[in-house]
Amino acid sequence: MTFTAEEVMTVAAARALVGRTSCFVGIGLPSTAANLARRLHAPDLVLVYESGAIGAKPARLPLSIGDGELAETADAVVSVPEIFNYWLQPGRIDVGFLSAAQLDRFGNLNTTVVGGDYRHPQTRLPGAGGAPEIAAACREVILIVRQSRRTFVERVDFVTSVGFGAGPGDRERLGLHGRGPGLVITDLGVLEPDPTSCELTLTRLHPGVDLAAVTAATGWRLAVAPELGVTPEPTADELAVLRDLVERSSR
Amino acid sequence: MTFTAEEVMTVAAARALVGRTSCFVGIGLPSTAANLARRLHAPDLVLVYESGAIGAKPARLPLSIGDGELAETADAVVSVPEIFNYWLQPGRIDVGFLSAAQLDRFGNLNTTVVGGDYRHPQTRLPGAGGAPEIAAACREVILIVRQSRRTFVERVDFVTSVGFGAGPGDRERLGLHGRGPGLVITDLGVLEPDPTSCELTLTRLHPGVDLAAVTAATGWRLAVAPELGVTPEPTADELAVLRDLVERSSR
Amino acid sequence: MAELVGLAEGIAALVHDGDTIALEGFTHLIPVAAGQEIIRQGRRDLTLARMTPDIVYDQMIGAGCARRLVFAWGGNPGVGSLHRLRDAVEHGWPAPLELEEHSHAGMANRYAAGASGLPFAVLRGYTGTDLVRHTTTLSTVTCPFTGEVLAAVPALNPDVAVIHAQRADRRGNVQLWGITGVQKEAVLAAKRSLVTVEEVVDALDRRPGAIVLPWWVVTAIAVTPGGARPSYAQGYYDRDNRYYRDWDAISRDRDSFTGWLDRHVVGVR
Amino acid sequence: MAELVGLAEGIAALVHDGDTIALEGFTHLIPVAAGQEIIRQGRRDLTLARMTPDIVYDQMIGAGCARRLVFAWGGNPGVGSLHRLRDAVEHGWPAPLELEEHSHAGMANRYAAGASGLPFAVLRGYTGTDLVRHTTTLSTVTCPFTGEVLAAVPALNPDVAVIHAQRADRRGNVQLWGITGVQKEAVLAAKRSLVTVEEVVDALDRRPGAIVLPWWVVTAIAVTPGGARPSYAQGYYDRDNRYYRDWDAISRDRDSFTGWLDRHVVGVR
Repeated sequence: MTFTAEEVMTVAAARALVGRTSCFVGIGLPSTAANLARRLHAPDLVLVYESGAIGAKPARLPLSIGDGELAETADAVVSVPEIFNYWLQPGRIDVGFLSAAQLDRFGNLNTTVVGGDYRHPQTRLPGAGGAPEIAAACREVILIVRQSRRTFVERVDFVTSVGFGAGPGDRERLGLHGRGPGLVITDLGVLEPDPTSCELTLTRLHPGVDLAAVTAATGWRLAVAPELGVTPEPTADELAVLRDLVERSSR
Repeated sequence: MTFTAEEVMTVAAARALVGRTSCFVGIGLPSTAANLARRLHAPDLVLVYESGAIGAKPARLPLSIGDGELAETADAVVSVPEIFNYWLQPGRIDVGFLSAAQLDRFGNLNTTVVGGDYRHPQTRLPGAGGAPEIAAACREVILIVRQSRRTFVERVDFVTSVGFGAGPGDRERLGLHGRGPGLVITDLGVLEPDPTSCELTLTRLHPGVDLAAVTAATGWRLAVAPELGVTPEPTADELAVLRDLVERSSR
Repeated sequence: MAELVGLAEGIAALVHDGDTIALEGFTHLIPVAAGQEIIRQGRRDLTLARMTPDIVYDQMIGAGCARRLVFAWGGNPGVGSLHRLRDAVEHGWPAPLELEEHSHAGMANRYAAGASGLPFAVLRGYTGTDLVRHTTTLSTVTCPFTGEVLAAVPALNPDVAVIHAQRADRRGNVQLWGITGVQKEAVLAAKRSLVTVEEVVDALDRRPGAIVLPWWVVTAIAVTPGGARPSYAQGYYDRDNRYYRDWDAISRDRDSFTGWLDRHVVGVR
Repeated sequence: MAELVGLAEGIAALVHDGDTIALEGFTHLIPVAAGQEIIRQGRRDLTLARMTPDIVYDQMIGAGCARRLVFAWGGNPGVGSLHRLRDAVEHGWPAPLELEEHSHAGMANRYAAGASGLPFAVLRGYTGTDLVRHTTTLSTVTCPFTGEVLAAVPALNPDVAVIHAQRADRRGNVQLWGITGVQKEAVLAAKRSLVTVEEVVDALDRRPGAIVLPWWVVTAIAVTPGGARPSYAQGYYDRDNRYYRDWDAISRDRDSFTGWLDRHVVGVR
C-alpha cells in the first residue's frame, strides 16, 4: 500500500494518543491526528478545543477551532476564559498538540516572527494564541512539525512557547508544571528528548526515510539514538479511515 | 385603614426603589420590599439574588435566596463566583438591601458575633455572607432594621460590613466604590446620613410614631433633622398587594 | 474516574478522618444524604468547608464530625440560627469548633482559584471589616500596574468535594441545572469528588441552563434519589420548607437533637 | 440602555476616532457587518482589541482604521496569514501598526478582569517566552500565601465592545448560544456596547447552552441579519469556508484588496 509522508506523520501522531484521556487540540495536523485517534486507537479520547468545546466528536475535520459541529457534539461547552483557567491551567489535560514555524533542539517553539527584529520582522506570523500555556500546562506536549532546515533551526527567532528552555532544570526553574515535549513527530521520523540532556534525539525513522535525509533537514547537529527504530507502516485500516476523514472534510 | 409597623417599613422600603434599575436582594424584609416594589412602584426593577438569579420575577416570596422559582423566572442564571465577580464587584448594581443585628451611627453593620469576644462570643450570628461586598460595591445601600437599643448601638461588636467607617472620607480611604448607606428604614422612621458628617440622622417618622419613641430605641444620641417629615401612610393598594404577596408566600 | 458506587461505599472510600471536605450546593441541590452517611460512618476531625453551612452541617457538627468550619454564612435560611453550630462555638459542645470565616465573595473566589490551579485569588472585598483582624487566610496584594491594594484569599482545594446533581449518564458525565452555585468550582478544586444523583440515564439531552461535569473529572457517582432533601432538586422535588422550620425546634436542645439523630440518621439503613 | 438602532446609526453614535474597540466572537458570531460599517464610516486611529484578529480586522487594518492592535493570534483560521495585517506590520501599509501582543489565556483574563472591575488578573502564563521582553502590559505578582511568582496582566476595558448574537427580545435582552467565547466578558468590561443580532423576538425561550446579557448592560442593539457572515451564527447559517479561502488571494495584493474594499464594503449601502 502506498502512502504519503504526511499520512505517516498523521498516523504516527494518532498512535501516540493511545492510553491518553484528554487532548488539547489546535487546528490543522493536530486536529486530524486527534480525530483519527478517536476513530481508531483511542475511542474514548476527550478532545478539548480552546474555543471551549470539551469532548467534541466532530464527524468532519473542523476548518477552524470554533466550528459549529464542535459545540453541537461536545459534552460541555464553556467560555473561553473558563477553558483556559479551569481546564488548561491546572494541568488537567494529558496531551497538548502543537505545531510551529520554527523549533530548536530543546523543543522551544516560534510562531511569532521570523527574520528582522520583533518590531520590524521579515515575516510576521500569527502569534501565540493558546500555545504558551498549552506548552506550559499540559501534562505532556506532542509537536507535529514538517521537518526542514527552515523549521528545525539552531535558535528560534522568538520563543513563543517553551519546550525545555536552555536545557535540563529550566522548566522547573520557570515553574512550568507540565513535563514538556515528549515527542516530536515530523514527516521524516520521530524525535524524543534525551532523559538527561533534554535534547531532541531522533529515535525513529518513518518507513523509506534514510538518516541522511533527516540530518540534512535539521539545522543543528542532530543527536541520533543508538538503536534507531522504524515507524511501522500505516495499516490499510488506518489509511482508509484517515482518507475518509480528510475526504469528508473537504466536501 | 390600619397597618402594622412592619408594613409601613416594608412599603417605605419598596417606595425607595422608584427610579432604580437593579437591586441586590437578600432574604427576609429586603426580599419582600423589592418584590413589592416590582409589583407597584418599579415594575422594571431587576432583582439580583446572590444565588446567581438575575432579573428574577418570583410570584411568591422565596424562603431562601436560592429557591427554584428564582432560577425559573430569571432572565439569566449564573454561577455564584460570576454573580460576585462580574455583577456585584464592578458596581453594576444600583441598590443593595441589607439588614443586621447591630448598626451604629455610621451605618456599620454587625451580623457576626454579639457579646464576649470573637473566639468566645455570647451569641454567634450567621456571619458575613454576601454583605461586606454588597455594602462596598452597590452604588447605594438601603438598610432595613427593626429599631431598638439592642440593634441601634453606640459601637457594633464586630464590623461585618462597612457603612461610613469612622466618618467622612473613610469609604474613599478604604477604596470602597459605592456611596454607602443612603437610607435606613426602620419600623419607626427613616434615617439618612448627614451630607457632611455622614452620621445617620432621623429625617422622617412613620405615621403615629413620636420622636421620643425613636430616641428611646436608639443607643446613641440621635441626630434629628430640623424639618422632620412623616412617611405617607401606606395606600390601600400598597397594603393589598403586600398582604397578598405575604399571604401567597405563606401557603 | 467516575466510578458508579453505592453511597456508603463511596463515602467509605473517599472521605477519611481529618480530611478537608466541601459539601456544596447553594440552597439548591444540597448533598444532605451524603452528609448524613458521613455521620453514620462516624468520621471525625473533619474540616468542613461550605459557603453556607446550613442544616446538613448543623447535623454534622452536632454529631461531632467536625474540628473546623470554613464558611461565610452559617444560618438556617429564612428561619434563623443553626443551634448546633452555635452550641459548638458558644459552648464547645460536643467539641470545640475552630472557625475560618470569609465572605461569600471570598469563598467563591477561593474555590475558583482552587479550580484554576492558582495559589490565590484577588478581589475587592473585606476592606474595613473586622474579618481582616480574625481571619488568617486573608491578605492583600498590590496591582503591579496601578499600585492599588486589593484583597487576596488563598485557593481552597478540599480533599473531597461532595455535590448532588439531577443526573448522570452511564459514562459518568454529570448534569445539573437551575441554581448551580459553586459546585463546578468545588469539584474542579478538590482532589477527589463524589456526586450523588437523582438518577442515571442512558444519555443526557441538553437542557437550558445546565452545566455538565465530564466523567474524567469526577471520582465517583452514587445514585441517591432524594439525596438533596430537604433542599430541592429542580425538576424532581421542591424544597421542604417545613423541615427547615421544624429543624429550629429539634436542634435547639441537645437531647432533642441527639434523639432525632439516633432515630433519623444513625438508626437508619 | 439597550436602545434599538440601525447599524450605521449605532456605529456613528458609539464608535469614535481614537477609541479602543473590541469586536469579539471566537470563530463563531464574529461581528463582520459592524466592522465593515466602521470602515464605511472612515474611523481612524482605533486601537483594535481582539483575541483572534481574523479577516474582519484584516479588512479594517487594510482600510486604515487602526493604529494599534491588541491581540493573541492573528491569522486566517485554517488557511494561513492575514496579508493586510502582515503588510501593515512588515511594511507600514497603509499605516504603521503598533502591536500589543498577548496569549489567548492572557487576553481572556484581561477581559475577565475588566468585567470584574479589577485592575489586573493573575495567571500561570508567559513564563520563559519572549513575549515577556516585548509586551509592556505584562508583569508579575507574588502570592502572599505561598511566595510563588505568577504572571499579571492589566484589565482590558474597551471604550466599546461590539458583538453579534443570534437574537434579542424587545426589552433588549441578548441571547447567544453555541461557542460563546469571551463575548460576555468583553461587553461587561466595555464602557459602551453594540450588539448586532439576527433577529428580535417577542420573548426569548430558554435554550441549551445559551447565555443572556440583560438589557441593562447593553447600550444598543442593531438588527443585522447575516451580520456574522462569513463566520457563522449557530442555528441560522453555516461558516462560509470558501470566503475564508478566497480571502487569501484577495488580500495578498494591495490593489486587489483595495478593489475588493471599494466594491464590497465602501460602495455598498
